[in-house]
Amino acid sequence: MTDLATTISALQLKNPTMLASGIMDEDVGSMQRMIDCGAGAIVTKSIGLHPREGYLNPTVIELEYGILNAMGLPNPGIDIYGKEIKALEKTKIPIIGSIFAANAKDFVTLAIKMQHFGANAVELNVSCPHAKHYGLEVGSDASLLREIISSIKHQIHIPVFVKISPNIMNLVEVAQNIKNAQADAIVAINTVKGMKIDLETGQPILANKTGGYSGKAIKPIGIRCVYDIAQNVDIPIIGVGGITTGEDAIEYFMAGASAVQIGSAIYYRGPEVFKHICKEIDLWLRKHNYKNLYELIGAAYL
Amino acid sequence: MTDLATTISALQLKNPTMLASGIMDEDVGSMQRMIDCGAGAIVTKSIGLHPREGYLNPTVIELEYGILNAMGLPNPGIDIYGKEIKALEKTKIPIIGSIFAANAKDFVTLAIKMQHFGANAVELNVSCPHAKHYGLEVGSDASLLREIISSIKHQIHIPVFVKISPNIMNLVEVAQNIKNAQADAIVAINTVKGMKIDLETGQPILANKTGGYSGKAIKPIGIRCVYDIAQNVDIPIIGVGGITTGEDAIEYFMAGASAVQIGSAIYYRGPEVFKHICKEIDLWLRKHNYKNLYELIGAAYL
Amino acid sequence: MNIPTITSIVTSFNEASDIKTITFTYPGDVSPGQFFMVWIPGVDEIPMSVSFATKTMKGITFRNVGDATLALYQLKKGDKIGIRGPYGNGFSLKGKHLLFVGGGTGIAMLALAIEQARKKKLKATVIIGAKTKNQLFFEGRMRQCGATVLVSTDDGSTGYKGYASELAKHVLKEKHIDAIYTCGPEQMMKTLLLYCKTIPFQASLERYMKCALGLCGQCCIGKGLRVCLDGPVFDGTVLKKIKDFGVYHRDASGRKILF
Amino acid sequence: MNIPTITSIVTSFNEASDIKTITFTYPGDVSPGQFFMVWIPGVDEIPMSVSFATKTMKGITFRNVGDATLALYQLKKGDKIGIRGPYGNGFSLKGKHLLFVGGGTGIAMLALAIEQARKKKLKATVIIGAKTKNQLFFEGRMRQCGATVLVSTDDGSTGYKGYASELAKHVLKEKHIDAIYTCGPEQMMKTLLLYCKTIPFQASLERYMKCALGLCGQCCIGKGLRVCLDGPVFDGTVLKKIKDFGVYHRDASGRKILF
Ligand SMILES: Cc1cc2nc3c(=O)[nH]c(=O)nc-3n(C[C@H](O)[C@H](O)[C@H](O)COP(=O)(O)OP(=O)(O)OC[C@H]3O[C@@H](n4cnc5c(N)ncnc54)[C@H](O)[C@@H]3O)c2cc1C
Ligand SMILES: Cc1cc2nc3c(=O)[nH]c(=O)nc-3n(C[C@H](O)[C@H](O)[C@H](O)COP(=O)(O)OP(=O)(O)OC[C@H]3O[C@@H](n4cnc5c(N)ncnc54)[C@H](O)[C@@H]3O)c2cc1C
Ligand SMILES: Cc1cc2nc3c(=O)[nH]c(=O)nc-3n(C[C@H](O)[C@H](O)[C@H](O)COP(=O)(O)O)c2cc1C
Ligand SMILES: Cc1cc2nc3c(=O)[nH]c(=O)nc-3n(C[C@H](O)[C@H](O)[C@H](O)COP(=O)(O)O)c2cc1C
Ligand code: FES
Ligand code: FES
Repeated sequence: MTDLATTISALQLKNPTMLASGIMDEDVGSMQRMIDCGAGAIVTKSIGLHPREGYLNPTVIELEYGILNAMGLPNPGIDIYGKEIKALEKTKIPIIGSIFAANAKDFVTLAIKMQHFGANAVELNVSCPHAKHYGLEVGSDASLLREIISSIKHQIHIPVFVKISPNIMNLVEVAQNIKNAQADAIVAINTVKGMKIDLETGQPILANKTGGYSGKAIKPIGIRCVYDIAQNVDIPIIGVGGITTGEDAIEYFMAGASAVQIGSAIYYRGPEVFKHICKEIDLWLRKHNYKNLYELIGAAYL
Repeated sequence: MTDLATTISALQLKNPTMLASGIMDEDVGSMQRMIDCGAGAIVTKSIGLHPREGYLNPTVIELEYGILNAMGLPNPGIDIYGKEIKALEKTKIPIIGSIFAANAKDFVTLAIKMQHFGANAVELNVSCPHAKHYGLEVGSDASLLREIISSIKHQIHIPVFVKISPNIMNLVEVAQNIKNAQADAIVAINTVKGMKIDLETGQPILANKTGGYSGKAIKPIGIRCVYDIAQNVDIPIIGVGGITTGEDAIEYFMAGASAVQIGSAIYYRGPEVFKHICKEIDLWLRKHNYKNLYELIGAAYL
Repeated sequence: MNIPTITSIVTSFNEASDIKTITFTYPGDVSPGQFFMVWIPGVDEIPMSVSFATKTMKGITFRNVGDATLALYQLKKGDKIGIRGPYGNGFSLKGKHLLFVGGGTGIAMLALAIEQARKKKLKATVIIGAKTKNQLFFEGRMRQCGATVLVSTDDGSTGYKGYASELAKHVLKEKHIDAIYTCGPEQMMKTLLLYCKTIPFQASLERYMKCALGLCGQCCIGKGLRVCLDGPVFDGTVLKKIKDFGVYHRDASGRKILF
Repeated sequence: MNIPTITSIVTSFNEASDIKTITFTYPGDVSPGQFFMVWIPGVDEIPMSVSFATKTMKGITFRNVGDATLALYQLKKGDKIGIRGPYGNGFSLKGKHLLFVGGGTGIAMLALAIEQARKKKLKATVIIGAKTKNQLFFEGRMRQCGATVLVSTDDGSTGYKGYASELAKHVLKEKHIDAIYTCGPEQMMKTLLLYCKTIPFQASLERYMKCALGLCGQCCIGKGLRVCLDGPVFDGTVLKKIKDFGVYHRDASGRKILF
């Protein structure tokens, strides 16, 4: 094996494959399974202050070339979810607490609790494309976003990651703004706004009508976002979007990502996808005479 | 055959399949072939004031689930291109002149010339994702866009369509802005920003590095754009993005499009794609007891 | 693509008080124990075991317990629903004399397995448990396929008075049973698992489901076992290690709800 | 996916003044007359006829005329280029005695067709035309496969003095030719088409290419015939109806350029 270790801010990862937020991370058991399947880090589902049921079904469907979902940020609330994180206390794999809120005060409360429950970093979900008041509304308001990040940075000592959306125009500006507010890394990308209409009934299939598009089809969109940020802003990047194979991950590293997150590929290849991808990365590195990942990061623009 | 006729503002189309801008519309011959293959209307490639060579190759590649291009708006300039349009004088199919520029004055000049050369409408390309100063920079500047549209509307009598990008956040606002400025229709969507990196060389394959993603993979993105606009803004919409079959077109009609444009599918199914799609629409309408297209438009939100 | 296919109701039949079977055109093979995601446009999409299957037609049998099942209950011939699936693993039938224990609507998801066992000429003893007489269903259908059918009701209005698991305990004492298959209230199934000791045991679980694709994690039990994909049928050996089993499930928000 | 596959140069060989053949590993079948899109990372991607082909190896032969061909010219063994294709239709060889007329680098794209004709035991007369003696290439290779090779140079430095098309005119008078295949300067090919009257004729055209996928429309002639997909080889009957043929092509911006 080549050395698959990577670093994002203060976090050391034994391998660069992280579980993406919102997938197989409802409880300690599922997260433990993903760890056993080789994930190098776990991002929890996005957690808010209070319990939310999310939208009615259909919440997830598979399209021709990707997955479409509108879960509506279901979660049991930070206090209940805290127990799931605490139960992971003994794991050596970094646990990153994803949180969402509509304002800085709530974000700070959530971040403090996440740190208290044992999370090794927090990931701010300011990019959910289908949850009103949360998500994109927050991520596209530059001054609000700056306020949220700075407030959190003043209150906790674990790293703060910000997950952004491909649905914004001025991506590089937003990334610079995030960097200026002292965030420790950017996670790109969240899902792309999308919709599927059933022809027989004439109805959008998702109960929420619009949803977020993920999986294989969105990889070229994620790659360009990571590349554009990496080239213009000096901040670690975690790449997400359509990563299904080791080669997909390598494309993200070359674009400038220091680690990757994997979501929809669990549907395509099962939970063992983490092991598979690590093996494929290792094979590729060896075939191409690389000794470690670091040599690869940003190869496309350096 | 059911009645496939449709109307967009003053334009009467015998069928709703239009050739999308930038594909097989370099000269009168190609456009004539698309007409012979059944296109209900032709959009010219985007034309500027002066000749432009565009970017070096690679300018177009096929990805797993779509096409990625960065042509760089190559065109011979409006005066030379005018001859190609004039040569189409005798056709009964509407010819829509696509134009791009960086400011209102140039847009007006182009629009007046297009009308003079015989175009039946103009389509403002304010959404090219990879041409600096033109394209997206224009489309995301609300007051500039308003100024451009109003100025043109004061100077020509043929309808004015505005082609927008899925890469903007506040899609509905932009659409409302376009409607308020008296544009006659919105064309949605142009390509989605994307990139492909070659793993062996570590280089983005397109000479321009980033490009526009089109074809099958982007259909869910286009559908949601059309739906969101149709539901919120009272303006005719022409749907584009990933349309490859009659069923894809029907999904766009249900989302609220009055006509569709077809680009990448010429790669997937050849120039005969117009005839194929019309036949498939007809079959579907008959199977579902529709007499004409109008009954279908907006079915998903009405 | 894994999206609902629209089909229309062919028959709708009252099985018992508040319980109906609806059938619809939906071609393809199904393993007994698998389920569909049933979309009622504008209402909800819910998991439903396949209770009836021919090459071209399928059916589901359900109790009217809430919005979605009420909507299904009211559907008439020709009305449209969307179906995706079948999902899940289904039962694996092993041995010569099999005991099936269905509590409540549980018999709906066992029915195809029982008929399959009979087609394979296996001996099938079936216990159908219900709260009361007028909630019993599938008794006739199960007899028709040649199974030995025993009935229990909580109130003794017909058959054995008491829980289906208690009746099963008696059967286990009297007959040599090679394997047990069950679906019903989870505490009943848990009790049954205690009774069956070394006899192979498979139980079908119900959990709140969203994707049914093994992706969202909503339906997980134990160490990330996805009821929608790794289940809904689990072996007794697996269930014994899962502390959730018979203790709690989770609601749509992920909160634990004790049974 | 239709993206360049990276491969490395295996051999680079000087054919004549400013003309090289490079070979590289690239498996798959090719029809004589097809072309590749050759990506020189950081420089350009250009169309190049396949001039050499085995099951696993392919080659191209080109004149150094600009940025991209210069970059190709300077490549050494082991250097990387990207290849996609093969694209286009290729020739269809019909008849017993075939005449091939290659002007300039045109012989590069005819070479495989000539070798194929000889493999099929057809009689092949080949005219290689060049401006001057030191630009001639493939004479030996063509003789080796058993073709009758005639040479013309504009300056008479070797062989027939004059255009290849004029030499062809003589051949047509003397021999019974069943079909003519040509590649070279378009006016030469146009002249040749005039000479050949009713004899079946196929010419390979060059147009500025971008996608090579039949999508962008950059390479169109006549009524939207895509040289990259519907060509590059066209029948004389088609070419006679195309007013662009031998008259103009278009540059990267789409402006007409007279030949
Ligand atoms: C694999 C599987 C197979 C099933 N097969 C059958 C069957 O054959 N017959 C039958 O009558 N019932 C079956 N159920 C249960 C059935 O899905 C619920 O009764 C139904 O979802 C209730 O929906 P509602 O809107 O009518 O009720 P609600 O008022 O929404 O809720 C009533 C109960 O149903 C549960 N429920 C609601 N939505 C879901 C959901 N998406 N996933 C799981 N549970 C849900 C709730 O947790 C609640 O406890 C099955 C469940 C699962 C998981
Ligand atoms: C189907 C086809 C097969 C060809 N086969 C051969 C061959 O076997 N051997 C050979 O020497 N040449 C061949 N050519 C011509 C070759 O592609 C050009 O000589 C080459 O592109 C020049 O590139 P450059 O950057 O070196 O020159 P530049 O300085 O860029 O231009 C020189 C000339 O090449 C043309 N050219 C540049 N780029 C392209 C392009 N993308 N597509 C088409 N023409 C272009 C220009 O129009 C110009 O006239 C073929 C062309 C086509 C269309
Ligand atoms: C079912 C589902 C649920 C998701 N939930 C969340 C979430 O709660 N928070 C979040 O930040 N992203 C969420 N996402 C987005 C993913 O984390 C990821 O950014 C996206 O799916 C792209 O990666 P992929 O193509 O690997 O799936 C969800 C995605 C899916 C498919
Ligand atoms: C090769 C290529 C060139 C294009 N050129 C233009 C253009 O000049 N102007 C424009 O408005 N759109 C241009 N587009 C975008 C298309 O018109 C269309 O909006 C997009 O491709 C989505 O449709 P599709 O999926 O059917 O291809 C181009 C697309 C492609 C693939
Ligand atoms: S319902 Fe989503 S994983 Fe089972
Ligand atoms: S090069 Fe694009 S159509 Fe031929």
